[in-house]
Amino acid sequence: MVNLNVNLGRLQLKNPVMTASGTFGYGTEYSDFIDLSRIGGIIVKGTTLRERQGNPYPRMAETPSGMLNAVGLQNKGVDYFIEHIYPTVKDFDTNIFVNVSGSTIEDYIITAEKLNYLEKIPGIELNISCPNVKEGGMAFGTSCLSAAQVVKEVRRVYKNELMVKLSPNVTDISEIALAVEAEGADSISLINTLLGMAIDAERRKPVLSTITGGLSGPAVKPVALRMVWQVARAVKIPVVGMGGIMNATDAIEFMLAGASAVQIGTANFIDPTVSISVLEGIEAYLKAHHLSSVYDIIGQLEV
Amino acid sequence: MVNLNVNLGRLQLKNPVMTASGTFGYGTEYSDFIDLSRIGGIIVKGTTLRERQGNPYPRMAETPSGMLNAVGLQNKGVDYFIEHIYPTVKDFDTNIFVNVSGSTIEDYIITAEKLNYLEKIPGIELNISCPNVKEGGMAFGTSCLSAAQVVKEVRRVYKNELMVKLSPNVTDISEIALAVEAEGADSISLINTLLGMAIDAERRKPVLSTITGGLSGPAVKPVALRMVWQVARAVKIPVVGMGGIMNATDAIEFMLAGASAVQIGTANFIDPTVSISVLEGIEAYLKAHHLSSVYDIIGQLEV
Amino acid sequence: MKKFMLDLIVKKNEILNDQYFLLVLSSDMPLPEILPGQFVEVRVDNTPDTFLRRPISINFVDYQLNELWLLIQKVGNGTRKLSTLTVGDTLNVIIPLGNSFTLPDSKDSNIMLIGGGVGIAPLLYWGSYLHERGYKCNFLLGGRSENNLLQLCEFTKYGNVYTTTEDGSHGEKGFVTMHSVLRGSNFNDIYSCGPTPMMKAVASYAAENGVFCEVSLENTMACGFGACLCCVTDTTDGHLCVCTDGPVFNITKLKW
Amino acid sequence: MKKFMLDLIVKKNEILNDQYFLLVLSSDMPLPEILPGQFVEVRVDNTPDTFLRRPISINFVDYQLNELWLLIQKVGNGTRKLSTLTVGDTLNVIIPLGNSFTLPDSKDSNIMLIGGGVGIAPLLYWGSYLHERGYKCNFLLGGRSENNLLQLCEFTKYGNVYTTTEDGSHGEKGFVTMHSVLRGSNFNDIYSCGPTPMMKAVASYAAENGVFCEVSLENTMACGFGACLCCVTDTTDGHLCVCTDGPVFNITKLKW
Ligand SMILES: Cc1cc2nc3c(=O)[nH]c(=O)nc-3n(C[C@H](O)[C@H](O)[C@H](O)COP(=O)(O)OP(=O)(O)OC[C@H]3O[C@@H](n4cnc5c(N)ncnc54)[C@H](O)[C@@H]3O)c2cc1C
Ligand SMILES: Cc1cc2nc3c(=O)[nH]c(=O)nc-3n(C[C@H](O)[C@H](O)[C@H](O)COP(=O)(O)OP(=O)(O)OC[C@H]3O[C@@H](n4cnc5c(N)ncnc54)[C@H](O)[C@@H]3O)c2cc1C
Ligand SMILES: Cc1cc2nc3c(=O)[nH]c(=O)nc-3n(C[C@H](O)[C@H](O)[C@H](O)COP(=O)(O)O)c2cc1C
Ligand SMILES: Cc1cc2nc3c(=O)[nH]c(=O)nc-3n(C[C@H](O)[C@H](O)[C@H](O)COP(=O)(O)O)c2cc1C
Ligand code: FES
Ligand code: FES
Repeated sequence: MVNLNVNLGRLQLKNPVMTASGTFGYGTEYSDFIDLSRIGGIIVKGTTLRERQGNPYPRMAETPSGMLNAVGLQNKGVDYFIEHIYPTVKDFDTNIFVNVSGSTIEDYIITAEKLNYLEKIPGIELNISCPNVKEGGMAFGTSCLSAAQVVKEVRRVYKNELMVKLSPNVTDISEIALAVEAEGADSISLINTLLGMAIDAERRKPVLSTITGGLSGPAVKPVALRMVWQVARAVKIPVVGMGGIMNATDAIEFMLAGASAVQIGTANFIDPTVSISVLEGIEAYLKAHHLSSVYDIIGQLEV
Repeated sequence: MVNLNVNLGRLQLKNPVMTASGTFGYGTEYSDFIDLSRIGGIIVKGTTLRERQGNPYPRMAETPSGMLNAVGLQNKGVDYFIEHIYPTVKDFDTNIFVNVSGSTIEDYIITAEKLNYLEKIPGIELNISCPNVKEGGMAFGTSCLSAAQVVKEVRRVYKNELMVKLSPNVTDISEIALAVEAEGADSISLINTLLGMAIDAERRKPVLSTITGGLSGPAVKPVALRMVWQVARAVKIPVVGMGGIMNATDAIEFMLAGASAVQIGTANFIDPTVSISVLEGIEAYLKAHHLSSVYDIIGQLEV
Repeated sequence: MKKFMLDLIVKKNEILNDQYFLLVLSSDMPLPEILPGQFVEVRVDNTPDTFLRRPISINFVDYQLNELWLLIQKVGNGTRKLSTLTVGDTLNVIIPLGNSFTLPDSKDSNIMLIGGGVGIAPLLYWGSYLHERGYKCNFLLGGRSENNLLQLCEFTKYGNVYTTTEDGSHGEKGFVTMHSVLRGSNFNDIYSCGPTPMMKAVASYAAENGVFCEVSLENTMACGFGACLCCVTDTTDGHLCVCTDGPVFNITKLKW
Repeated sequence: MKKFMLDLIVKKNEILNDQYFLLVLSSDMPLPEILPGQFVEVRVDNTPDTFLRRPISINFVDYQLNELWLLIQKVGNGTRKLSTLTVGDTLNVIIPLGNSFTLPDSKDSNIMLIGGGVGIAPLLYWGSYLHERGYKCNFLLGGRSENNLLQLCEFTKYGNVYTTTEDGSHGEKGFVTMHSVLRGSNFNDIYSCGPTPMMKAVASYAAENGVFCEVSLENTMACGFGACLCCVTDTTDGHLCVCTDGPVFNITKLKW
C-alpha cells in the first residue's frame, strides 16, 4: 500500500494533488467530470475585498504550449463568497483554500480576517503575484520588503494555514521566499504566471485588452521547476509547486525538486479529469519504484 | 519596391534579420544551406578572454516548445578568434558581431579592446546575461549597478557599435535597459535565455550536468515580446528583439513591439534556412500591407 | 445539464468545398441530451500548434442514427487539422456546453433564423427542433458568395429559405439585413448567428421593430465550461461568460 | 561534404517487430554521397511533443534504387510518431551529417563489427561498403533477446555473423564481449556501435589486445551540424562535438 498523505504546515492533505486558483472555479464547475473528494485540495478563484468586474474582453491568447490570460481577478468579493458560495462548497470532502488578492495591505487584512471565521476553509493562499491588475497583487510580490509587510500584517489576523503564492517575475525568488517565511507563512506556493504578451501581426494590435497578460501551461514548466527547486532549498516550510503540470510525470518532477504538493492549473481546461489521472499516476509511480510514501520522492532529486 | 534597410546606431543593416549568438556557430556551419550574404547580420559564438571548455555533458534538454542548454560558453578565447576564425569570416558580405562574455569586468574590457581593432567586425554584443556560467555573465545583467558598470568600462575602450544583451531573469528589465543606455550602449538586444530546469523522473536526476540551464524557443516568445515592448518604450536607442522567433510572423510581432531588428536562435537548429524565409516573409508582409519600409512596422503596434 | 468528456467516432468527413467540411460523429453509447444553440469543445490531436480545445457549435443531432454533426470552416491550424480526420478516427469532445435558444411564446409566431457564413451551424439544429415541435420557421442565410452558403438543402426541410450574397451569385445581392423579406413580413421572433457586424445589424433591425431577438456569440475560450472566465461579454448584468451564460443572449442584455 | 535539407519520400515502412521498424526512403533526385557511419537529422512533423529534430544513423544506401534506409527503435514520442509514416509521406532530413568509419589499412585485415540493439544500424552500411571494396568482415551482434537481433539476413550477405543474447534465445548466451569468437581469433580492426556500456567493454577488449578500434557514440543533439555545441564528449583534445568530430571516434581519443 502506498501512502499519499502529505502535510502542509499543520494541515494534512489526503494526497498532494490540488487544483490552482483561477483555473478550477469553485470546484463545482468540475463536479460533472470528477469526484472532487478524491483530490487533495482546491484553491478557489482569486477573491478580493470588493467585487471586481475584471478586465475587458479579449482576455485570452493561445501561445506555443501555453496561454496568456488577463482575467484580472473577476469575482463578486469576499462577502458574496461567504454568503453565497461558501455554503455550496463547504461540504466538499477536500481542503478548500481561498486565494486572496488585494490592492492595498488593508484589503488583504480585512479579506483574510473575514475568512478566518469560516470553519470549513482550512487555509488561504495569499496571492501577491497577480500580473493582471494594475493596483496591486504583483507589486507586492516583486520586492522583499512589500512581500514581507503584507505577510506580516495578514499573519497577525489570520490564524489558519497561510500559504503565500509567489510571482516568478523576479530576479531572485528565494530571497522573497525567505522574507515571506520569516514573517510567518506556513507554506509557499509557486509559480503564478509569467508576464507575457501576444500580438496579432495582421491587425497590428495586442491580442489582449490589457496588452500584457499572464503566461501559463507547459511552456513555463522549466522555469517553474527551477524556481521550486531554488525555493525548496532556501526555506524550511513546505513548498507547493505548479506551472505547466499536464500529467503525473510533470507532478513527480516538481516533487523531486522539493514540492510537498502540486497544483494543476491550465491542464484542467484541456482535460477536466486530469487531476485524477495525475493522482493515479503518482500512485502508480510509487508502486513501480517500490516506494511506500510520497515523502520518498519529495525533495529526493539526486544532484 | 520595399526598403528593408535598418539602422542600428551608426550601423546600417541591409535588413533586420540577424542570427543569435550560440546558435549560428561562426556562420560557416550554415553556408551549405543559405547564402550568408543575404542576412542582415550574424552574431557569432560567445567569446571570452581565455579558452573555455564549457560545461560537462549533458548540455541539452528538450522542453515543451523549447529547449534548455547548458553549453557554458565553450570557445577557444578571443586571441584564437582573432588569429584563426576572423580570417575565415571577415569577408562575408554581412555584419559580423562578436558576442563577448566575461567573468570579471577586466575580462570584458580586455576582450572588447582586442576586438576594437578588427576592421571587419563592426560591433560587439556584450553578453551580460549568460545563465550558464557561475563566474559571471548573468550576475552582471541582473542588477542596474553592475550592468551600468560593465557597460561604462567597455564603452571607454570600445569605439564601434556596442550592443548590450540583457537577461530576462530580472524583476524590471526596463530599469536595466535605462542604466545601460545611460552608460553609452548603442543598442540593446534581448532576451537571452530564461533560467530553467529539467528533471528525469525515472532516474530522479536533473537532465543537465549543471542542473539548471537556459530556456529558448517558442515557449519563451510571449515573455520576450513583453520585454522588448517594455524596453523599446523606455529607451531611445535601437532595440534588437529575439526569443522564440520561428517564422516571419513572429519576427514582425517583435518589430511591431518596437524592435528595429531581430535575431533568430533556436529555430536555426530545426530549419537551417529559416533566416531566409523570415527575411522573405517580412518583405512579403510589407508588400501585402502596401508598406514601403521596415520602419512602417517598427514600434507601430496600435495600443 | 450534465457534461461529459467523450471519445466520438468519425462516421463521415464530408468536404463541402475548399473552406468548409462537415464532421458526422457517432458514439458507442447513446448521445446525451443536447439542446439547440449548445456547443462542444473539441480536442485537436496530433498538431504542435493547437494547445487548447476548440469550441464548435452543434450543427445537428440525429438521435435515431445516434449522430452529431459539426459544420466547420478552416480558418487556422486547429480547424485545418480537424479537416484531415477520416472515418474511424476518434475525436475527444466535451459536451454539451452552453445555454440554448428560447422557444417562442406561441406556435403561431412568425419566426426568422438569420445566419451568416459558418454561423448558420447552430441554426440547422434549432430549425429542425422548432419544426419537429410544430413551429414554422423561415431561414435567411447570407454569405460573401455562393460558396459560403451551406447546407441549403437541409434547411429547406424545415422552412422557407431566403438567401443573400455580397457578390449576387446566389439570392439577393447584399447583406442579410437588406433582404426584402425583412421589409415584407413582420416577424415575432428572430434568432441569429454569424459574424459580429451582421448580428449587430440584425439586432438593430429587431430593436427598431420591437422584435424578440436572440443572438449566438463567439468569443475566445480557454475552457468552455465556466472555469477560466476568459470568455466574457459586457452585459447589463456586468461581465458574463459566453460559454455558460451564453452563447445565446437576448439582445436586450448585450452592451454592444 | 556538402549538407542538404531534403524532403525524402517514404517508399516502405517495414514493421520488424513491436519495437523496431525500417524506413525505406527515396528521392526524386539522386541521393548525395553518403559515407558509412554518417547520420541524418529527421524532422518529426504532426506531433506536439517533438520540438527538435532526431538524429538517426544511416542504415543502408542503395544508389541503384536511390534508396536510403533508417532502422529505428521506438523509444519515445518522436520515434513512435515516425513509426506511423506510410508510403508516400515525406520526411524532411538534413543529410549527410558527421564523420565516418576509417578504412582498415589492409585488405587482409581481420575485421570485426560489433553491434548491440539498434546500434547495429550503421554497421550494415559499413559492412556492405567494406564488402564491396573487397574487405572481409565478421559481425558480432548482440541483444537482450532474439527480438533485438535485427536484419540478420542482410548482414549474412556481407560476412560471418555471430550472435549473443542475454537470455540465450539466439546464439551464445551473454554479452557480446563474452562471445567465444573474440577469444578464438585475433582481429586487427574493430568497429562498434551500441549501448555505451557495451562499447566500453568492447573498447577495453580492444585496448587490452592492442587492436585498432572505432566506436560510434550517441549524444543529445539540438542541431546535428556543429552549431549548438550541445553534443560534446570528453576527449584527449578536450570537448569535441559528437555530431561533427564524431559520431565515430577512435577509442584512444576518448576519456571514458
Ligand atoms: C461558441 C462557439 C461556437 C463556434 N462554432 C463554430 C462552428 O460551428 N463552426 C466553425 O467553423 N467555427 C465555430 N466557432 C469558431 C471556432 O471556434 C474557431 O474558428 C476555431 O477555434 C479556430 O481555430 P483554429 O485553430 O483553426 O484557428 P486559430 O489558428 O486559433 O485562429 C485563426 C484565426 O481565427 C481567429 N479565431 C480563433 N478562434 C476564434 C474565436 N473563437 N472567435 C473568433 N475568432 C477566432 C484567430 O484570431 C485567428 O485570426 C465557434 C466559436 C465559438 C466560441
Ligand atoms: C548519431 C546518432 C545516431 C542515432 N541513430 C539511431 C538509429 O539509427 N536508430 C535509432 O532508433 N536511434 C538512433 N539514435 C537514437 C535516437 O536519436 C533517439 O532514440 C531518438 O532521438 C529518441 O527520440 P524520441 O522522441 O523517440 O524519444 P524521446 O522522447 O526524446 O526520449 C525517450 C528516451 O530516450 C532518451 N533519449 C532521447 N534521445 C536520446 C539520445 N540521442 N541518446 C540517448 N538517449 C536518448 C531520453 O532520455 C528518453 O529517456 C541515434 C542517436 C544519435 C545521436
Ligand atoms: C485563466 C487563469 C486565471 C488565473 N487566475 C488566478 C487567480 O485568480 N489567482 C492566482 O493566484 N492565480 C491565478 N492563475 C494562475 C494559476 O493559478 C497558476 O499559478 C498558473 O496558471 C501556473 O500553473 P499552470 O501552468 O498549471 O496553469 C490563473 C491562471 C489562469 C490560466
Ligand atoms: C545552444 C545555445 C547557445 C547559446 N549561446 C549563447 C551565447 O554564447 N551568448 C549569448 O549571448 N547567447 C547565447 N544563447 C542565447 C541565444 O542567443 C538567444 O538569446 C536565445 O536562445 C533566445 O532566442 P531563441 O529563442 O530564438 O533561441 C544561446 C542559445 C542556445 C540555444
Ligand atoms: S471559456 Fe472558460 S469560462 Fe468561458
Ligand atoms: S548537435 Fe549541435 S553541435 Fe552537435
